[in-house]
This record gives sequence, structure tokens and C-alpha cells, in this order.
Amino acid sequence: MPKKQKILLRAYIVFVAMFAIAPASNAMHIMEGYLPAGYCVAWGVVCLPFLIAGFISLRNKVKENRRNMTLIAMSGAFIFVISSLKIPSVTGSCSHMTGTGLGAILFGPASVSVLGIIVLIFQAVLLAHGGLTTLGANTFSMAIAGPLISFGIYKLCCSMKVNRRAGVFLAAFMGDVFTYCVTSIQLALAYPSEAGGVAASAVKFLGVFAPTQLPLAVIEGILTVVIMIGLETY
Amino acid sequence: MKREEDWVIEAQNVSYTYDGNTKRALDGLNLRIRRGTKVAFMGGNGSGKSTFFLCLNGIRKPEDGRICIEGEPIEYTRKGLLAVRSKVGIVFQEPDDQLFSASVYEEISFGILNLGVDESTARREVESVIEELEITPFQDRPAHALSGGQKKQVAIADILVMHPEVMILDEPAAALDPKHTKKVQEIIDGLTDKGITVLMATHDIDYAYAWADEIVLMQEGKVIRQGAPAEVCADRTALTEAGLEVPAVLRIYERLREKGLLSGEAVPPRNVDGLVEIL
Amino acid sequence: MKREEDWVIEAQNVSYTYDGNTKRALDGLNLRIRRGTKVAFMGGNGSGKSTFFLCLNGIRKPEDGRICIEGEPIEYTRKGLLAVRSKVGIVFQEPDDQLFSASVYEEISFGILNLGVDESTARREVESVIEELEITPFQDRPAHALSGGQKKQVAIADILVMHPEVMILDEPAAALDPKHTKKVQEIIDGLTDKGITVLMATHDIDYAYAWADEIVLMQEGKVIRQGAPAEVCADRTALTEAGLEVPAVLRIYERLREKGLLSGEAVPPRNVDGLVEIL
Amino acid sequence: MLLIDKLSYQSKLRYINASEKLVYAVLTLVLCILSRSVKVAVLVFTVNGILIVGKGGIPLFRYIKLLTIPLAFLAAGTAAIMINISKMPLDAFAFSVGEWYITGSRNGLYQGWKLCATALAAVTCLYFLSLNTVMTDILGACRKLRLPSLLIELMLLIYRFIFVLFETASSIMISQQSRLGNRDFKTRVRSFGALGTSLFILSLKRSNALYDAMESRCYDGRIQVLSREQPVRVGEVVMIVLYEAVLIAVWFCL
Repeated sequence: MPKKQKILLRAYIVFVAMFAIAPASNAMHIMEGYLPAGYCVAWGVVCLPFLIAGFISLRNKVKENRRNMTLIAMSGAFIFVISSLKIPSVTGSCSHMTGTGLGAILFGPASVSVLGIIVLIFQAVLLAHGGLTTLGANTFSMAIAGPLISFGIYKLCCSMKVNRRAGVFLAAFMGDVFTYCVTSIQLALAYPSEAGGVAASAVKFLGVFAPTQLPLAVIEGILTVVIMIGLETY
Repeated sequence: MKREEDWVIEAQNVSYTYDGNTKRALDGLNLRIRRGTKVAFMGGNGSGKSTFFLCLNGIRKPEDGRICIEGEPIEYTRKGLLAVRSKVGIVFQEPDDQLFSASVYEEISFGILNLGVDESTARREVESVIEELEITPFQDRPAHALSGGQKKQVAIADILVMHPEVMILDEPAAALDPKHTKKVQEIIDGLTDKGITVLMATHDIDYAYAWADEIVLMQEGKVIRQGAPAEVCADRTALTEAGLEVPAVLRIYERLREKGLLSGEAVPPRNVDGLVEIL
Repeated sequence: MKREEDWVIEAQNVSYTYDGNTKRALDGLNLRIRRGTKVAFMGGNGSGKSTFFLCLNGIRKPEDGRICIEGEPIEYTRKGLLAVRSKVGIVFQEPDDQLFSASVYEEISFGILNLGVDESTARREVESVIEELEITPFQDRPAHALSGGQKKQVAIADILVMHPEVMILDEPAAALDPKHTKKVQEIIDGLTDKGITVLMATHDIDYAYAWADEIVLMQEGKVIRQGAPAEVCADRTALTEAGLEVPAVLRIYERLREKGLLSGEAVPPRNVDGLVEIL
Repeated sequence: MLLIDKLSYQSKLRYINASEKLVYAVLTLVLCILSRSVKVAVLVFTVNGILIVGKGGIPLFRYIKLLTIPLAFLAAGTAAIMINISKMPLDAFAFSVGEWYITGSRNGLYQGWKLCATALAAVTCLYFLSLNTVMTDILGACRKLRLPSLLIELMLLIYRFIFVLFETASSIMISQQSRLGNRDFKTRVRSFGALGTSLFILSLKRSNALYDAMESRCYDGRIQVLSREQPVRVGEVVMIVLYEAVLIAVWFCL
């Protein structure tokens, strides 16, 4: 390999490392325009049944008691705000919660799917996290898959009488990890590796995002526990 | 000591602009405050009072100028900020936005524990401040179930327990009923007795005139007038500029003198009680 | 007409208890209010003012007693409630708890559209109220960029656009600066000129004394005194019971008469201007 | 607080009909990702830059700063696409690490470069919309698209509440900081937990207060509001159509 290329490559690796360590906490939002058109549509279609189910469940809640309208809206705003506040991190870099686990535990997975897509739209438009064309993919990973796993683990832990703190931590932590895995797979499906196909590509994406996402998942787990415990003492 | 006077706060040419705004919130503000005084800050919304307060304990960093607390410029390092914040405490206007703990006790202990005090001392301090500010009757209630006045008492206790040199109160009486207003005012008077320098933002000129050692008029991020209440209130142009009226007591007093109903020797009274007395 | 007097609000023996509380928030309250009057409600936090207001437009349903609006008892059916709410409007104390849309125009149009008015009429009404309350300069700003005083103006416009018979204001001047306080007071004076009955909760006895046709003193869910300001303020026991002081103007006036500095004919002035004038 | 939101209210293009802007942004966005053409991307990137900074009056340095937001994702993601780990070296570059190679193909590099260009151009479309259109106008345009009214109503309320809760959250954070609540990692976690908890409690309380206020204004289950609409201008529509046609031409012909 020519020397020039080597230098270029090294420079690029340093550049990537810099971004991957520093502010890449919103990295699990697939950015605007990053997915091929077919995948954008496909993920949107995959989300539809979940969104419709969520929508019907919300509509019934509002029919049941109109007061739920402002309550649901406030919950959505709460998820948005909590997920855009800087959270404490060990490295001192700036990270944010995803709010996936907390939302699922507080509001249930059905509501979270619809609230999640609204929050994602606002995050795209107001914060430039994620995008409109990638809304389907992001909704699936962050508002459907993650919360479902979180909620499932939470309920499982409750029924198995696992220590509450452990249960909440596990639910939030796994929700985050699962979101990160799903996103990596979504990217891998769209961009399979020339050497090794989808599987190899998924490993690469998992590897690239691991340094930011795994510590974040741990912190998110801890914070969710602290908040849930706080709410129980009220 | 180098300085002749004991300035506890000195602000030189302080400017600050909020992100995304074109107008400066603070625009070359200059101010000095003597230790142990009671200072009322007056001026319309957006005149920069709250921003200045946030600068005083390092929450906002001026883009220009400097602020000295007890003669030392604020250092914007983690350690420097912690030091400043242990000296300058702020009681915010909206108690709902300040209280965040499940119980009153926990709430009050937050600040002092962060000072790194050991637990038994912290407990002692918290309990003494609870007694002092008469919080005992509702100390076991959750913070969000308190009335506005009670929340305000807790908010003051939050800061007082940290034994600050300077205590800033942002409109402490806003939206309180008369009973709680009186109680809060008593507490504030008690602060001065402890030697704490008290800075208060208020819209109530009558109260400021009665209470303060100095009134600071602010407008558009600047101090337009600073001085003893009588002095400041004599400057009618400055008052009008700041959107304020002349204190009622002073108006009546002046009218009475004009009509010859009061002798020339009487010192202008600071409040209604004083006026009624000299009549 | 059956009744001799034109009572716009009549409350008979109204009681209400909040869920989970043992103490009654309203405890056999009786009250009548004449059409077109300005009534100040005074009393400490928790005396039941806000609860009573919520009963007046059917947000809370008394567990006992009854409320008549324009002689008709409130019917707690969908239609009855809508009818009452179109007659009695409430401006809440905290505008952030009232404004639900970020756009001022959308916000103000909400109430009038709920009345079933057609779009072009609604537009006309919204625009006229925006002009009337001088909201035009900030009508294109989002609610979150407005100052407290501007939000309050919008909150009043919200209700005014619905042309209510009765308008209730819960501490409209709380936490406003003098400039906005004055503006809000001007707006309120304009309401009376329109023939709207105005009910206002306030903690400011000086303002209540100057402004109101009637003062209602409340305590523990009951009306302990109702009458013209001079009357109510003459009843020192009731004032003290409600935790209130005598209005400053009245105190000075009385002292002046006591000392023989004012002649006996002078009517007690309602405010400082009045006092200065008769001196 | 939310910089993009703040800027959108100052934009000089704010008062152009929201549906026009929405259609422009979305059509251009779709063409970008459909074409995956570097030429289209460059054109879109340039035109949006001119529209946002030149016409909209958004300060250039702010715009550039905003463009860096997605860079972290772009860098990490594209690296994962371009760089392979394989036992066989590919044609562009290869480093051997034991028996394996860190390697990439010419085609992979080209695809990566195209993707970067497309994605950045797509981001400028999103920015064109969000920096020049205020959210309530976007919602107004969505209302005309016949999206379910429950969804629009929720979005209307959520948008407003976001700022109410943000204000509360930042006040609580300031009050925590001024009581040394950020002195070390442990206190920071405690502070954030307390913040989350009280924010949740407050939002429950607020939702009740807000509902009462809405009911007292005769709320009857549907949030109807009037928005002030800007008229659709034929000239602008023609320009949009022409521009999209040019993009299609560039995509197929160049």
C-alpha cells in the first residue's frame, strides 16, 4: 500500500475515533438520508401494525377518560425532555438517555410506540437527531423493539420476584442494548459487508458503536433505577 | 487587608448574552456591595436581575468583565465554582422549580451533604435550621404537597443550612399570602442578624423602601442607579425609567410637608408604621 | 323577572372535599354577587378561593349545596356544563398551566371555536381581542418565548374572546413587574366597562381596597365577611382572622383624622392618589 | 434551550406557506436518497445552504455548527461500511494483522463517499424545513394532510409541554448546581435521579391543571384551533416544480 494512503487511513481512523468517543451518544438515531429508499419504506411498513395497535390503545384511553389526553401528552413531553438532558457520565463527554426503558415501565409498550414516534419526529426536527426518511427504522428500534424488551424483562422480573432494583436496571439496560443491536442490524441489512455479508457487517457496526453505547446503557440503567425508586417513595 | 472597604461582591463591566439572542442580557454591569448589607434589586422583567444573580454564583459565565466574591475573582474551574457556590446561595422565585426531593428533610440535607460535611454534623445542622425556620410542623410531608408559603420556607432553609456569606432571594414574596409573606420577611430579617449579606429582587417598591439599606435599579442589563433608598427614591427620573412609582409612604409624607402638616425636622419615615408614629 | 336584584352568582351552602382529604375545602359556603360588580376575594392559601372558582364553572361539582348562574342552577350534564362555561370564564394564576398551544393565535381561537362559532366570525373575534389587549407586538412569538406579563395577557384574551358574563381572575398580578401589573390592571378595568362581572382573588389588600366594589373574606371554606371595602376594612376582627392588615391609605387617613389634621367631612380615600388629593 | 426552534422563529422564510416548504423539503429529500447521486447531492447541498443562510438569514457559523451534529454518526457508520476485516485483502487498501487483513475495496470507498454526500445533502433538506418553519405551522400543514386528529392534537400539546417541562428541568438543574449537586459522579447521578423524579411528578400535576383550564374553556373532546395561514404563491410553486425537475434531469442525464 502506498504511503500516502496509509497516512490518509490513519488520519481517518483518528477522526473516527474522536467522534466515536466524544459526542456520539445520539449515534443510535440513524441520521437523515443514511438508509436506501427501499429500507426506509420497509421499516415504516414493519412499524405500522405496532403503531396502529398503540394508536387504538391511546384512543381508547382518551375515550375512557378525556383527562388522559393531557396526561398522555405530558408523558410524551417528559420522554422528550428527559432524553435531551445531559446526563452524568464517567468520561465527561456529553450523553443523553434514550428514555426507552423508563417510558416502557411507566407508560407501557403500546403507548410508548406512538409517543415514541412523536418524540422521534420532534428530535429530528428540533434537534437534528435522526431524520424523516429514517423515521421508520428509528421508530422500530427505539420506540418498538427496545421498549418491548424492556417491558418484557420488567414484567418477567416482577413475576419471578427478582429484586426490584435489579429488575428495573436489567429492563432499562437491556432495552438500550437491544436498541443498539437492532440499529446495528438495520444498518448491516442495508450495507452488507463485501467480505462476509450481513453478519460480518453487523459485527462491524456493533463494534463501532459499542464504546459509546455500552457505558451509556449501564448509566441509563442506573438512572432509571434511581428515578423509579424516587417515584416509589412519593 | 488591602481594601479599605469590605466589599463582598464586586462586578466589573460584566456582560452576558444568552445563546441565540442578539440582545445582551447583561451589558457592562458595574456594582459593588458591602458585606452585611441588605440590597434590593429592582427593575422590570428582562432587566437582567436574574441573569446577574446566576452570574454571582458561577452558573452563568460572563462573556466579558469579571466578578469578585470577597475580593477573589470567580474561577471557572470545578473547584473554584464549588467554592463560590458554597459562599453565594440563591433562593429561586418559583419554589416548585427548586425543590426536587421526596421529603423536606432530604431536600434540606442536599446542599450541606454536598459540602462534604460528615453525616452527624449535617443532621444537626438540618435539624437546627428546621427548628429555626419553623418547618417542624410539616417536615414529614412530601415537598410537592406543601403550600406555596411552606415551600418557600423550605427553599430558604435549603440555602441557609449551607451557611452562605451572601444569600440571594429572587422575589421571595411573589404569590404568597399575607401570613406567609410576613413569615418570610421575618426569616429574611433574621438572615441579616446573622451577618449574611442579603440581595433581593423585588417589584414591591414600598417593601424595598422600608427594608433595604441600598436599592439597585437595573435596566437593560445595566445598573442605572444605586444608593440608599431615600436617595434612589428622590431620583424620580431613574424611578420612572425603571417603571417604578414613588413609595406610597414617601408621597404622603412629602404631601404632608408641602401642606405644612408635618414639621421640617421629621426624618422621612420608611413605612406606614413610621409615618403613623410621626403624625 | 322574579328576583328583585340581579344576582349573577348565587351559592347556597356549597361544600366540597378533595379526594383523599378529610378536611373540607369548601364548607357550607354562601354568597351572592350582583351583576356587573367588581369583587375581590381575599383569604390565605387554602381558604377555598380557588376551589370555589372551579365550582363556579362546573369543573368541580359540590358534594352539597347548589350554585346558580344567572338564576339557573348549574346542570351537571354535558350541555349544562358547556352552557355554564360559556358564561363563566377563569383566568388561572399560572399561565403555563393554561396555555396549551405554542402559537398565540391558535391558543386564543380555542375557546371561541368550542362555542360553535363559524370560522370567519371566530377569526374576527380573535383578531379584535388581539388588538384590544395589545397582543399584536408579540402575536407571532411562541408561547415559550413570552414574558410572564405577556403570557398573562394571552391568558386573559383566551377567556375574553368567549365574551363571558363573569370573568374570574386568580391572582392576576402575582409575580408580574410593575409595568405589566399596570397593564393587566388596565385590562381588568376595561372588563368592567364592558359590563362583565369580575371576580378576582388577590392578596394585596391595598389594591383590593382601591379597586373592588365588594370584598369577600374567606377562611376555611367559608365566607367570613362580605361587603363594601370600607365596611369590610372597618371590621378589624374579620381582617385579622383572615390574616390581613388594614389598607395603608386607610390607616394614615384615620390617623390624620385622629390628630385633627383632616376635616370630618372627607370621605375615606380609596388610594394614595385620593389621599394626596384631599390633603 | 432548543436552538433550532429559536432560529426558526427568526427566519426570514418563516412566513412562506408551510405546505410549500414541507413539500419542497420532502420531495428534495426523496430525490436525494433515490438518486444516491453525488451531483444531485452537491446541488442540493449548495442550494439549501443558499436558501437557509442567504434567504433565511440564519447566521453562517450557526448553520455550520448545526451541520456537525450528525458528523459523529456519519464518521462511525461510514467507517464501518468502508473498512472490512477479512482473510482476503481487497483492492483499495489492506493492512495485515496476523492472518487477517484490515481492508477495503475501491467500490466500497466509492459507495461510502456517495453515501456521505447523500446523507449530508439530506440533512440540509431537514434543516431547510426545521430552520425556516415553526413547529405549529408544520402541524398546521399536517392537519391538512388528514393525519389522524388525535395524533395532531397530541403533537400540538407535546410541543407546548416540552418547553414548559424544559423550563422546569433547567430551573431544577440550576438550583441543584448552585447547591453543589454536580460535585462528583455520585452526586450527579443522585441529582439527575431526583430531577427525573420531580419532573415526572410535576408533569402529572401540570397535566391535571392544564386539563381543568381546557375544560373551563368548553373543551369537548376535540382540540380545534385556527392557524393563521400564509397563502400559497403560484410563483413559488412553479419554482419548486422546476427545481425538482432540474434535480431529476441532473440525476438521469449528467
